[in-house]
Amino acid sequence: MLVEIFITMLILALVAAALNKYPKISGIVTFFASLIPFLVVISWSQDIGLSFPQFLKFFTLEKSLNYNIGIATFMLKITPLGWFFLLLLASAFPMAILFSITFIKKNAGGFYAAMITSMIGSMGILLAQDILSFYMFWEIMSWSILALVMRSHDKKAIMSYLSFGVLSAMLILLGIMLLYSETGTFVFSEMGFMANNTTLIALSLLVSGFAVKGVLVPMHVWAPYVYSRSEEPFVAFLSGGLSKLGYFAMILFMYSVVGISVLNSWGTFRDVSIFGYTLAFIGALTAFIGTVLAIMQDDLRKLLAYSSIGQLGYIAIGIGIGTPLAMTGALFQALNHTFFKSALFLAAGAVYYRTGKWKISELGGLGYKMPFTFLAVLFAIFALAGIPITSGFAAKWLLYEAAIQKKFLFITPIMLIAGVGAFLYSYKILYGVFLGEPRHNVKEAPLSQLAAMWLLVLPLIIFLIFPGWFVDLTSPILKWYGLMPISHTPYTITTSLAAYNTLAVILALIGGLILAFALYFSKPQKVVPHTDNYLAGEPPELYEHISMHAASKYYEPFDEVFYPFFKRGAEMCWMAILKFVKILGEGARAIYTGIVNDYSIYILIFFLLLVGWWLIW
Amino acid sequence: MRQEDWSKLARIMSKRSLWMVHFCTGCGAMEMPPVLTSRYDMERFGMISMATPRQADVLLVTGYLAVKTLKRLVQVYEQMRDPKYVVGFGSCTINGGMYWDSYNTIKDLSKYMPVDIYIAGCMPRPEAIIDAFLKLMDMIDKGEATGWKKYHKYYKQYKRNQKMAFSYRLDEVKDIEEGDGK
Amino acid sequence: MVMNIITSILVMSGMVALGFAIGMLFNGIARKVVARIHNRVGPPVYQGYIDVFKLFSKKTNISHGWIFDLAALFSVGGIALTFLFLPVAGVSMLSGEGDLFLILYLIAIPALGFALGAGASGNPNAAVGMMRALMMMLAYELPIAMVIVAMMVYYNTTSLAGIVAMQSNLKWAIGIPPFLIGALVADMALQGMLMEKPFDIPLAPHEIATGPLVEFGGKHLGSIILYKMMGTVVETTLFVDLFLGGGVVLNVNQFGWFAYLVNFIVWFVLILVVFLIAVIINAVFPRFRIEQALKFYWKYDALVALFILFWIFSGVMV
Amino acid sequence: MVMFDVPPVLLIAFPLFFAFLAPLIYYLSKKSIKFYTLGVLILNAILSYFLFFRVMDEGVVYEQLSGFYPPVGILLAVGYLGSILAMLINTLATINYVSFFDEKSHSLRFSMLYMLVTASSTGIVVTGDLFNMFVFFEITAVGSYGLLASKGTKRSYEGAIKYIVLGSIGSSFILLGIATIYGYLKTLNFYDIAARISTMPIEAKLMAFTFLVIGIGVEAEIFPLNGWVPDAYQGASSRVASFMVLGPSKAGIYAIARLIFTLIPFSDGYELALILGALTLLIGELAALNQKDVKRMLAYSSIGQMGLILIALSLHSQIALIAAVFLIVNHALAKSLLFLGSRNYASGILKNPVIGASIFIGALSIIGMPPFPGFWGKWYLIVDMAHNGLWFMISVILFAAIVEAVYYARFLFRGTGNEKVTLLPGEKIAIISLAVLLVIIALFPFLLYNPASNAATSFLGGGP
Repeated sequence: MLVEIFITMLILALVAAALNKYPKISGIVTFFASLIPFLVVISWSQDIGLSFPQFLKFFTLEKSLNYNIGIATFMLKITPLGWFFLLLLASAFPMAILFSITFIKKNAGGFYAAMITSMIGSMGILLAQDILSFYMFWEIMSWSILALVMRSHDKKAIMSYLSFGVLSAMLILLGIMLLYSETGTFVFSEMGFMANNTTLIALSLLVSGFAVKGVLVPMHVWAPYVYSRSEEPFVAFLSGGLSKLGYFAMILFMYSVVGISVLNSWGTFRDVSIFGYTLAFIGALTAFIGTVLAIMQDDLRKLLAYSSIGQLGYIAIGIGIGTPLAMTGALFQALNHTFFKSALFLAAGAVYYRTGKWKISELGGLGYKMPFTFLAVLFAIFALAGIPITSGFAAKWLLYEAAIQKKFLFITPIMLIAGVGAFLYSYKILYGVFLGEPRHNVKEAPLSQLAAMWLLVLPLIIFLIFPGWFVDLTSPILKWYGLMPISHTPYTITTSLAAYNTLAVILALIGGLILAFALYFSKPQKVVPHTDNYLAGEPPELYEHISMHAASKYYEPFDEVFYPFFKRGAEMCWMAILKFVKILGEGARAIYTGIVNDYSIYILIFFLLLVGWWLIW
Repeated sequence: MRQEDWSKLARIMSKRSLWMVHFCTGCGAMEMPPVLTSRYDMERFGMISMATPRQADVLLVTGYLAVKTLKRLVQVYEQMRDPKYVVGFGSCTINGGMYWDSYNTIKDLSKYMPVDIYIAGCMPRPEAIIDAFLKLMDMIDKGEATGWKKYHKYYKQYKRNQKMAFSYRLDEVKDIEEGDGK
Repeated sequence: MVMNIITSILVMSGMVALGFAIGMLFNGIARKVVARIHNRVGPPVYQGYIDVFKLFSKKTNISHGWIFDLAALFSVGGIALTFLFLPVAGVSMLSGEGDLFLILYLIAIPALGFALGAGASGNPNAAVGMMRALMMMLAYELPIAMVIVAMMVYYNTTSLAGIVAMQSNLKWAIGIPPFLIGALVADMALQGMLMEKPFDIPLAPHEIATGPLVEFGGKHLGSIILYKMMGTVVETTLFVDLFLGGGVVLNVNQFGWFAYLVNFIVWFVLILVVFLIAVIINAVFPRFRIEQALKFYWKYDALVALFILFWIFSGVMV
Repeated sequence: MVMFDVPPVLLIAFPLFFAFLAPLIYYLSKKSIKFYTLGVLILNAILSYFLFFRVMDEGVVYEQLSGFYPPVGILLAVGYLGSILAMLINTLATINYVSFFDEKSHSLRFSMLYMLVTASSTGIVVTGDLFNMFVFFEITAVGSYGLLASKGTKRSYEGAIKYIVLGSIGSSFILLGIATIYGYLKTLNFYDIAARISTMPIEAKLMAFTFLVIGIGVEAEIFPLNGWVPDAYQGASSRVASFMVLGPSKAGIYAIARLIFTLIPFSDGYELALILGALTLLIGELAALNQKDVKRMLAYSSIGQMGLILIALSLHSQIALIAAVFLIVNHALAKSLLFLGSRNYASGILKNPVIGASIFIGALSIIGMPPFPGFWGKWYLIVDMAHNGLWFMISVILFAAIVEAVYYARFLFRGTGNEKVTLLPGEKIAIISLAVLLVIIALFPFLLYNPASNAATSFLGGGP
């Protein structure tokens, strides 16, 4: 059955590619194909021990499958961890496709085919039970992304993606080869580890390879280019969905394959393994750096790219700490990030679809023109900044709690300040794009795009009120790792340090709003156009030719303060390495002088060398 | 009846917190600092000067007004929220003062917007200013300071006068007069 | 059960009303104190009530559309919400339901609503003011976050009510050497939080016409001013809860209603003192530029906070 | 399975015979010459299939020519690898010939040379006799000179002449090696030599080995001996270059394999091959990194691939040899695809989805992305290295792969450009069919795996 599903999706991908001439039809076909993984993951819900109702069982699927391709056997099996991440991807994927039905015009067939292929690869990764199939599906995912990146026609994007993709592939390959030579088997479950340095090196290589996908500093260099040059639906899926695969793989290899005991045997700090602590620290650093760089951007997509770098850092923190609290927080953050970041990228796409502009300083005042897009973005940004009006806060709260529980005195303030920095760029998006002076007379986004955005925002609101449901979702994973699920009711989470009651927050907010309404509607009001603004008494008609939108160089003082520290980034280091390799390449090219005499002399020298060798030997 | 009491209470309150936007055109502004600062502390009556007309109740016009300035002044006045009061400061706002024969200054401010109270003198002493504000306060208390209502009532005429002031050429003026006649 | 809910709702609404009342009073007191320092008479202490009443009694109110109105709603509603999650004089209304992190994020709700309204007005001054306000926030959050984390680790709880409970019987945090310094750091941060000079950069009336407030008037301005006044109470109370034991001097179980009375008086005096310190600094200082403020907080204030962190770190190092 | 037991000699005799018959056809009708050639090639390809299946059924096929018994007479010995390569060369030569179809001046000489080179390269992989191999090498070389020069531009002549010089040096070295061996053993039969090589004095053995390595290395594009490669490939037309990649170079690498496995197997030989392979790989990839001209870049890249194959051979273990077979096939398919596409690199994916996808697949396969054959090659190679714990070599290979990715990224980026360079329909057909072959091997890798494992076993056993 599973094989049939893979094959069906492949066939649908070919169909979509064949319908290249008719973008809309091809998109609809792909949309139906994209629903398959979601039905699959829902059908599996009972097999991993969740009490989902029976009628949600669309397919009867085997839990594990060994598929022999003649020279190797793919071992696929559904695990709670894989199920959870598959849920994230499978729910973000259809939205991206739904959005692109109206968005993608040119050469849509190739786009949809590549999207489905990347989804197939991701499903394979999440189900893989042995190294070979893991690596194979990983690369399939990776190059189908490459195919999508190539549509951007952008040199920097393509080159940085392919180089970093292959770099990560090679790191992973080296790592798994080390593991293989250590254990002599390809199957995860048969790998028994002793804690020696080989395993440590292998794990470090693997994690740094996965860090490329889940953009962690200093492997994040490719992301801003790719995120900011490619088509929005794809970027939404890449940032929202596929970047999670890196973190899935980290959890898989750190906690399932190698195991917490081995991690701890390399030394612990406040009974968190040093390895995990390092990862957590890198995560905190990523969160901070991504945030600061996001504040400095003016291109909407670049800003979102850096912000997603910053938000993904939190997941790494949770994975690194690795307590039940931290794990739940990391998974929760992963879920939130999937939904709000996809929604934000799609909204950016919708704005572009209507206005044809990317620069924040050139947009403005769309809030009244595209109210529903604005509201979707508002909720997504609440989730991003962790305002307790969406579920975004609960995740960050769990991570803070976990860090305090372990008495991490230096990671927590960095997390907090990164969280505050998120307010800054969030407001930059809100003001620069949706508030301020209306400069574009545009319609609201098309219905399909709105539907995609709102369906992505909805879970954020649901999990705000019932974070306990989310904890129920993750409890199989924690059980699977032998961790204790954190204590909770549908709307409260209790830790050893404090409790968080979402219902109280909501009710109190409602009460406060009632009070405010009572004050507010005491008086009538009249609405004036934005041109009727106080500008030291200048009549507005004198300002027709001048923009009153202050969004260009919005945080200029901030940039002035921070630019000196971020002038020399990770990118420069990578460029220096590349330059060095290019110098080597020049040397290699210098060998081929193109003069035949030299070549003959090479042969002679070679002959003499060989003879010399024999003589010595 | 209750509405009466309510508006009376409102009048009492608003007379005790007059926020003024200080439209400083001429030399008259010289006299404001002593009024604001520790010599004759104006804040003891709850008066402070605000930065924008949106927040202000009193428009204080200190000194002469060129035509261009008037344009801005009208803009500021219309951006204020009702109830709002205008204080003409110095003889320039009454009859042009020492600019009485200038070709591009406004002679009589009350032609262009309802002035609730004038302060005579070139230039008036701080005591006079304080006195004027106190008078304005009990005018508000009695409900006599109704300039903003007048502005709504005779809006067309005020606009016409303003247009005539802004227009440079005689034929424009004629057009406006005829247009108003019809 | 139902009675409990009703009584608690009544208590909470009473506390919120009290909070607003105290906020308006503080406004008057501050103006009076500043006037005295300037050797003026100054307005009566009840000036705050008059201003708010006047603003809400304006005849016409000019709005810039529904996003602009969000400001009024979210600022008042959000600040009341935040106040409910603080333990006030030992009365923990909802502070059992959330913790310090929640409060730190709840304070952002009114600020964000306010920011939405200011941005929606489309006035460049408002945008510049919001930029400055957010950068101020980033600036002073770093030291105060460090101090708060240090306290959480020291008291091994993240709940503010827990921290207050640990300081009962006058074992105030300010008595502990690292947190004495921490209190100074946090007071500097408080200066920025309350937007008093030298950190009143966001609404600099003479540069950018009161920044975000430029388009607000009438009831909108009334709501915002209510938010600012309540904000002073919330922030000073946060400070008092963190460092001065939340003003709890008598044990409620021991003395009953009398204890409540005394605690409330002590709490009021403490927040007044904390507030007056800020006001007095405000009265005698000029204004920083924004990048100067950022550098001040991130260089000097944060360095001291880092020192405190190391101090605590050496303490809890195992 | 097998229709009739096709004698291996047919594979060589057919095209040779028809090649020399070609002038007659040309004389009869100028038009039909290309169809004639195509027909001959297809026939040959079919024969090679039969031969392949025959070998698969009944193992190694020996055939002695001209009545004399070996070691005196000439022996043809078609092993598994030989049959695979024969099939590969003939099939790809046929496909590649399609791309020449609508050549304006489609001359007689060209067809003859094409058939000659195909025949002789096939001969190299099916022969069991050293001197015979040398003869075929000569024919291949001479034909290649002609083909490389056939474009008629200054650059092509330049490249061809360089090849002539180096090639003749190489041939003379081969001849020297053969002379050395013959002088001592009085035989030229592979198996005879392999059996009695130990009786040779060690110096002579080493000298013979040296001579042969240098001589064959020139054909097989091994590092210090491959100076002709960039210029020749750059000068030649893209289609000839792709033919060179799939034909003579593969024959050369096969000859190297025969040399170090069958003929003179000894440990230092493997060591030498490993070092040479690593050098060739690194130098090739690094030189390609900064290369602007696409054909030259591909030439350097194919040098690197040769190095990779040589490394795989030098490990002389079952898995490594399977890897070598995968790499050879992958290189022959993908690199000739890329060479064919290199005329079209300027227009690309978005201009022409099908061609673009094919070129994309080719590049992926060369970089070694799964599930394409290149991946299996690298995978088995690295697995075997992990067995032997050659971590340094592994990191060298991975580093080379990253460098490869960087310049193929540039190649692909150019592929998204907008210049309009139209392909001839023949070229399109060739490219697409090559891509299809790649995809087939990707989907059913065991098609190649089982013969490859047989080949590995027989090679390790000293057989062909």
